[in-house]
Order: sequence, then structure tokens, then C-alpha cells
Amino acid sequence: MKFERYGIGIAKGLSVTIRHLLRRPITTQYPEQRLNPSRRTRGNELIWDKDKCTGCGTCAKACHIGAIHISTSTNQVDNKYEVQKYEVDTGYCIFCGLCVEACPFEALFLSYDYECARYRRNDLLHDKEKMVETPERKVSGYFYPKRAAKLPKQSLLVDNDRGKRHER
Amino acid sequence: MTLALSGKDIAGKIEKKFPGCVVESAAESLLVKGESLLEIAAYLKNTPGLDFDYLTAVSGVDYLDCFEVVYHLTSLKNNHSLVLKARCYDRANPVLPSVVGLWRTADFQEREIYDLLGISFEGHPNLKRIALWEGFEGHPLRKDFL
Amino acid sequence: METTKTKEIVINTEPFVVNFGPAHPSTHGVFRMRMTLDGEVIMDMEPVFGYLHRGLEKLAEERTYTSCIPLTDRLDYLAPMSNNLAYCLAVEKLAGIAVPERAEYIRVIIAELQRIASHLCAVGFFLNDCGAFMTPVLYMLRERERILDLFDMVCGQRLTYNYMRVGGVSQDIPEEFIPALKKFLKEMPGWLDEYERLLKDNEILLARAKGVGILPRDLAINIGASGPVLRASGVRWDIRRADPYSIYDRFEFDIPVGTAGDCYDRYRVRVEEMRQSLRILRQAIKDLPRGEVRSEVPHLIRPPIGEAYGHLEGPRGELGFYLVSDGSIAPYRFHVRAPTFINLTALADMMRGWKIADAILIFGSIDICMGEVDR
Amino acid sequence: MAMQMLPPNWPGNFWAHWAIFAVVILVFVLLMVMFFIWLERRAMAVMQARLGPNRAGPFGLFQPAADALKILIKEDIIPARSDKLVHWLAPVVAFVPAVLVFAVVPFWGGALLADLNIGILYVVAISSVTIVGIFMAGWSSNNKYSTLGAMRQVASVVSYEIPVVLSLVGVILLAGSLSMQQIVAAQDIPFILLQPLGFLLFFTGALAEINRAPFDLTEADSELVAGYMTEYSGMKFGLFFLAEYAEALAISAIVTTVFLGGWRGPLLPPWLWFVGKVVIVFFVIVWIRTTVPRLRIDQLMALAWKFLLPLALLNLLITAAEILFWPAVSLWVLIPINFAVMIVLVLLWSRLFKLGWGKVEV
Repeated sequence: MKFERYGIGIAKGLSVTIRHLLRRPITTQYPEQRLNPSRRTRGNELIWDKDKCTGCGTCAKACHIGAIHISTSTNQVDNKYEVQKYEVDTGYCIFCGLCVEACPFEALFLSYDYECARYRRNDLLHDKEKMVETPERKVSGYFYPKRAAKLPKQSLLVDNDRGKRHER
Repeated sequence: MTLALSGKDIAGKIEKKFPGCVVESAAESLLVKGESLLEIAAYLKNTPGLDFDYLTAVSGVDYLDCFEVVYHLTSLKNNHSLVLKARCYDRANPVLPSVVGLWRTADFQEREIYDLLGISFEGHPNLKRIALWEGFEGHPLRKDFL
Repeated sequence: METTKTKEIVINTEPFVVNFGPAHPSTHGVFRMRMTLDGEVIMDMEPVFGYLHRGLEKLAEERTYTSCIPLTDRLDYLAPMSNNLAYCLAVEKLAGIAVPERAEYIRVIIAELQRIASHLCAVGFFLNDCGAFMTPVLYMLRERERILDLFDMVCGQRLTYNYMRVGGVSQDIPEEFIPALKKFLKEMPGWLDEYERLLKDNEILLARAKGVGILPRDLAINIGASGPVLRASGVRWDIRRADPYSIYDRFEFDIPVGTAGDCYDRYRVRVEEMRQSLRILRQAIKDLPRGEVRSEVPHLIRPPIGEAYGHLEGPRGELGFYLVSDGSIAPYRFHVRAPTFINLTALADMMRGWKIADAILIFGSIDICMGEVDR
Repeated sequence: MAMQMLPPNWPGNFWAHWAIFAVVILVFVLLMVMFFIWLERRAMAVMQARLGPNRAGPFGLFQPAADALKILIKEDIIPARSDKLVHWLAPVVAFVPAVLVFAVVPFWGGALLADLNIGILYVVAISSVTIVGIFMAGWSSNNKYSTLGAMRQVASVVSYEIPVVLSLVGVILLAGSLSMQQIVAAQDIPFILLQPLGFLLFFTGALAEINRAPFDLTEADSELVAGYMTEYSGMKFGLFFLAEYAEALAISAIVTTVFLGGWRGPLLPPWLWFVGKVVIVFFVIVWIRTTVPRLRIDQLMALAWKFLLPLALLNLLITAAEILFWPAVSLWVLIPINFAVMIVLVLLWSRLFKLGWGKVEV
């Protein structure tokens, strides 16, 4: 070690840290304060539209994890397929969104909700009834820009004044 | 742009120096005999005008009838590249010469190929499993590994 | 050692082996260094890894070309966008798919943002390894957060983006992206200056990092080092310039190189690269055209039989994908040229003779991501 | 050993005085340590753009208490092949001296346990006993990290004692007494102004002795996990933790007493002056820890022997000469002279100072 700079470097560093005492921290206190997630959030659930789905199974083929199970039967009266079972194991799902992209009938969405911790593994298995869209389970705008426009604006750190450098 | 040298041109040069060593040459790659790999690699590295001083990647492929090891060579000096290949047909005990002496890049990569494909590299200073533990049975990247 | 000099007290010492890792605060993942120490001096070091080996290359062989993209996210988890892009470049080369102009620009913007985010992490953790207790890393993670916000806006995730697609990107950028990015570009140089003030001239850092862990030029080339590690050793080699992929030939930027190849140079090169990335970003958003972001690509891509090696200059070095196609919907062979895996080759050479504290520093300066090393 | 016993009219002779003061000091030390832990975490957090503890109590003030409770009910793990007795004894040996130092620290005009006429000597002697405990911990844990950490600590303390003591001698020359009370009484001008170089050297050396950043090699978390404490858990770890902060408190108190005029100050009550100064000194320690990286072991040694020691000797020489040749001169005249001396010496030595061996050929 040479003190060719006579400790000026250390002094400069000390000035940077002490200046931070005057700035507000950027931390958000999570359960009380919440930030808006991105409009395209790939939340931890899948939401399925019963009416639009034709049971083609493209989503199950697109899923490389094999988290989507779908079985269909033929409805003799209307002469079309009917989805018997539609199950997603969100414990296996990696939320890559490839199934949403693959769906040709706009019947599958990712959710806007990101708090999906469960106490039991069984609760992670979502079936037909659990996967419908409700006011509490909002649909994310991932791959559906029209839906994204309706969601609240994402809170960004660049827009936030906290933790700002005071302009020199 | 890095100029991808044609395997055919290089094959001509190598044929002059080491007759009978080139098995196959295409526009994008050059397949040489396994036994003469080391000499050809040394030639490619040390010949002025070629100067392949940088070994980008070593990959092993299992084609079921043979194993192919692909060397992506680059010359930082002249900014050109070449794909060099070598094959070994013995499925039970595939052996190729190691190029660690020329490019030490190959050290870990050859170990990885040994680990996952089971190709032994002769002359490698420390050939042992790298990703899997000692005593693991089989070589997972082989196509017949289930 | 039988060389006893006259009139010198010979204390009989014995080297001992210390296992650094697999679970150690500063091994950046599950990495193990088996060090043979003589007191504090490292006599020899053997890297041991594979604790995070998931067999990604085997997994990819039974997935379609599109569904391999999420797998690449999980290689280098600090720079998944670059991994996505490298893989897509390789598939596009293999199948001969063209990319729309706007998508190319978006790709460049995202890749450069990713480079900044990754370098922030690298530099921050390097300084943390020096013992600057958490301060630089927390400052830098704060700025990384701003970038992650942008990525979140674009693709809906903060870590595993899965954004690039073969033939473009998955979705167009939202309209609020560019204003936010402009704001970020305006602020970022000031933040960088602040980091420089914090530790760049710090005497202790200079004493710790200058001249430590030197990787000489010839060895760096022979070892196949790439990225900032290679450039810090004085080799002006950047694939963005040497073999311009995507549209990098349209931008003006410098390639920062080091002189000595020591830890301090590697740190400096990364900081300078961040500035150059900001420069590229400014040019890219100025010229960003309108139009499609994804060319027409079949759902299941079936490239012709053949092979391709696609590479790019990732934040950690040359990231390459060697793909072999047998004409089916899945790659026949999927090999990753992981930059950090190859940079590790030189680790033992750099460490020998230095002390334990230096070992941590040297290890931090080559910026390892174990997800990529083990695959 | 002659003691100047304080308030003589206590009931029950001196025993009551000792008993009461001992309890008061223990409570003071524990409370201050808790406050310091909170202060360090909180101040550091704000300087790192975070919040720090803010849940337990107002501003998170009860966080250290909560941590202490948690640590008390943790399982006590003893490594299988450790030396159990030494392993058990080490935290005690480390903690006791740190508290003992406070026996001679004056909180007020007469408020101290014992005004030893060799107060400073006592402080220097007692405070270095802590490393025995640390070395016991390192050795008995049967862990390589612990041993390395303990070895580093012993090496650094042995080296840094010398410049620390030498820089204190300058103060003693000025005050004309070894007693802490007398030193405070002598500070009409705080000695930091009269002994700027001495203060710099003492502060640097003291940081190394209590292994605070940038000299925290003993428990360098990025290298040695937690150094000598790696194998400790539960309340034994808690005691080491307490000892570490008690030492920091002791050093802050000594700096306050010796260089900053102790409890002396206008308007406010003396004990408040004392506590205030101690907190400020500790804040500076935290501030430094937040900013600077860590030194390497050989650089640590070089700094002690090549930088601090010669400067401390020169400082002693200059102070002694000043006192010998200008006994009658006003102390105010010495302030600019001493500051000039400090600047010249530090700049000069910075030029001369060079580090030796970095890499060793193996």
C-alpha cells in the first residue's frame, strides 16, 4: 500500500456514505406498502377462459414442464369437444408464459396476482373451477396489450424521488 | 466480421503437410483423422497466416455410430475462424488425443466431455469427472443413456 | 524441503488443506476451492464444482426449439437476456430466419441494459469481497433494480425473462418503456460517478487489488478467457466489434482494455464498459424504428439438418451455443460455451502464491455465475 | 498500589461504593452496547440506502433486546472434537476484560469506580487480555477458519499495542499523570488539538485492536466466514458479540477521555457530555466501517510496523522536546505547531512508506 494520495480516496468515499444519511432510503415496507407490479406480470397462477377454450391442447404441448393436464371428450349433441379436465400444477409451472403465447383462441392468461404461497402442495394444483377469472384474480396483460392498458401503471424506481441523488 | 475460413482451403494446406489426414472437408468444417489431430492442431496454431491462437469451444456430439468432437478455432490476430472436427468410432472405449498442451482452454472442456460423453483424451493431465461425482455410472449425454 | 540455510531458524511448518465452500459466503454460489495453504499463502488450489449441475444440455435435447429458451434463462441467472439472445442467434443461424429491424434494435437495447445490470452486480460483489461491507453492493443493486423494473415492464418477470424469441422478441416494448429508459439514461452517469467517488481511488482498494491476480496476456489467450477478463489483460477483443452480430456494426463505442491484467483492471474495465453500454443505448433509442417485432416463424421450428455456432459478447464473456439439428423439432445436440466455466481454467494460476484474502478477491474479479459453470 | 479513594463518606466504607458502582457500570455497559448495536445497524443501513431494524419498538430500538432473547434460547452447539473446557471458557475470558476497563473510566467529576493513579496503564494491560479469550476460541473450536482468524487477531493486537501505547505516552507527558481523572482535569484544551498525530495513530491502532473495519481480518466474513466465532452459537456467541461491542465502547470511552476532554463541556451535565462524545466516536467508527474495504494481513502488519510505529516514536520525541524546552509556553501556541508537524510527517511518511511482499513464489 502506498499513500501516494494521502488518504484523499478514503475521504472521498467517506463523503459519499455520509451524504446518504440525508437521502431517503428506497426500501418499500412490503406488506404495508405495495408497489404496482408490471402490467405484464407473469403472476403465479394461470387463468383460463372456459367459454373460449376448445380443448385443442396446444397449451399442454407448448408446456415443456408438463404442468398442464387436459383431457377432452366429444359432446355428441353440439358436435364439439368439451374440456373434461383442465389442471395446472403451479408447483411445477415455471411461469415462462409459452402456453399463453401458444393459445390460438385467447383462452389462457397469466394472473396479475403474485402472492400465491400455499401451505400444502395439493393447494398448488389448480383445476377448472379455481382457474376462472374473478375480480380478485385479475388477468395480467402478458401477451394481451389491450388488457394491459386497463391495469394500473407500474410503479418504477426511476420515477421515484426516494433515494435520489441531490443534483450537484 | 470474423471470417469463417473454408474447410476446403485449409484441407488443401493440411493435405500438403500431412497427406491422408483429412477425412472430409466442407465449406464450414474440416474433419480430420483422430490420430493426427494433435499434429494438425499444432500446425493450425503455429503456422503464420493461420495463427489459431484461441480455442473458442470444444463440443462433443454423439452420433450413435460415432462420437464427434468439434473444435471451434479462432485467430485473434487475423480475426478468422475454423471448425475442426475429429471422430472416434469405438463406442466402448473412445479415445482422442488431448489438445490441452496447445490450448489450455481445453482443460475443463475435455474433462466435461469425458464426464458426459465418455471420450477419453490421451495426454490430458487431470482427466476426471467434473460435473458429476466419481463413481457415477454411465455418461449422461450419450444418446443411449436413459 | 532440505535447503536449510546457515544461521536461519527453520520452523517446521506443514501445509494444510482448507475447503472453501461449497457453502461459503463469498463463493458466489455453490463452488468449492480446495486450497492447500502454507499459513496464509496459497500453495495450490483445485476448483471443484458440479453441485448445481442440472443436465441442461440433456434436458434441451427433448424440448422444442422454442421451449429451450426458458432453459437458457437458468444458465447465467444474472444475465438471462444475453443467454436468450445468444440462443436465438444460434437458432436463427441454424434455420436461416431473418429478424425484423425493430426487433434488432429492441434486442440491442435489452442486451446492453442487461450488460449494465450484470456488471453492476459483478462490480458490487467484487468490492464486497474486498471487504467494503455491503455498501457498494447495495448501491449497485439499487441501480440494478431500476433496470429490473424496465425488464419487468417489458416481459413481466424480474429474473427469468424468457423474452427473446427465434425471429424477434416475444412482444413489443410498451409505450412507457422509452420515457422510463430515457430517465434512466439521464440518471445513470451520475450514479456511476458516485460509485467512482466511493471506492475508485480508495488507497486500501488500490493496495488490495492492484497487481494482484495478474493474468498475463498470452496466458489469457491460451486459457480461452473472454469478456472483461480477457480485455483487462490487454487484448482488444470484443465480439460486438470483431464479429458484429445483430446490428452492432451500426453503433459507435469503444472497447476499454486494461494494461496489467490484475483485479483492479478487471474492475475498471467493467465500469468503463457500463459507460460504453450507456453510449450504445443512447444511439439505439435515437434510431429505434417502428414496425414488426417478430418475423413469421412456425410454432414448431424444424431447422434443416446441420449445425451452427452462434455467439455473442455476454457480460461475462463469449457466450456461445453450438446446436446440431437432425431436422426434427428438438435440437439433437445443445452445447453451451459458458464463458465463466472457461474463465475458471485460469483461476489456480492466478491464485498461486497469493494469500487467502487475495484468493477471494481474484475469484470475485473473474465474476462467476455458478448456474452457468455447472449447467 | 496507592489508590485515591473517592467520596470518603459513603456508608459501609468503600465496599458499598464499589458494589453500587460495579452494578451501575455493568448496566451502563450493557445498555450502551445494546444502543451501539442498534446505532451501528441503523446508521449503516441509512448510509447504505436501506432502512435497518425498524419493527421492534420505536425506530427498532428494541431490536437488540429481541436479538438477545433469541440468542439466549438458541441451541448451544459444541463441535464434536473441540476442547470443551476451553471452548466454554473462551467467551468469558473475552468478555470480562472488556467490562473491567470501565473501572477507571471517569463518567463525571468524581464518578468512577477506582481512580487508579496508573489508570492508562491499567487500561492498556487489561484490554489486551481479550485476545487470550479469542485465541482460546480459535484454538479450541478445531476449525481451520477459527484458527486462522484467531492467529490473525493475535498478530494484529501484538503489533498494534506498540504504536497505541506510544501515542498515549505523548498525552501522558502533556497531562503529567497516568490517572484518567487527572488527564481529564488537564484538558483545558482537548488533547486532540495538542496531539493531533497522536490521536490519528491511536485511533487507527485502536480500530485494529478491536478488529473493526478496515482491520476486521479476524472475522473477515468474505474470507473466514466468521473467524474465531465460526463454531459458536447461542449465548456463547452472544458473549463474543457483546465483548466486541463492549470493546468498541471501551475504545470510544478512552478516546473521549484521553483526547476529547472526557466529561468536560459547557452547559450540559457532564455525564451527557461524556455519553455524547462516546456516541460520536462510535459513529465515526461505524462510518469508517461502512466505507472502506479490508486490508490484507501483511499490509496490516506493514502498516503497524512501518507506518504507525515510526510516526508514534517521532511524535513522542517531538512532544517530549516541546515540553522539555518550552515548559512555560502557552499551550495554544503548540496547536498550530503540532498540526504542522502532523501534516508534514504524515505526508513525508506517505512518500517513504512502501509495502513489501505481495506474491510469494511457491
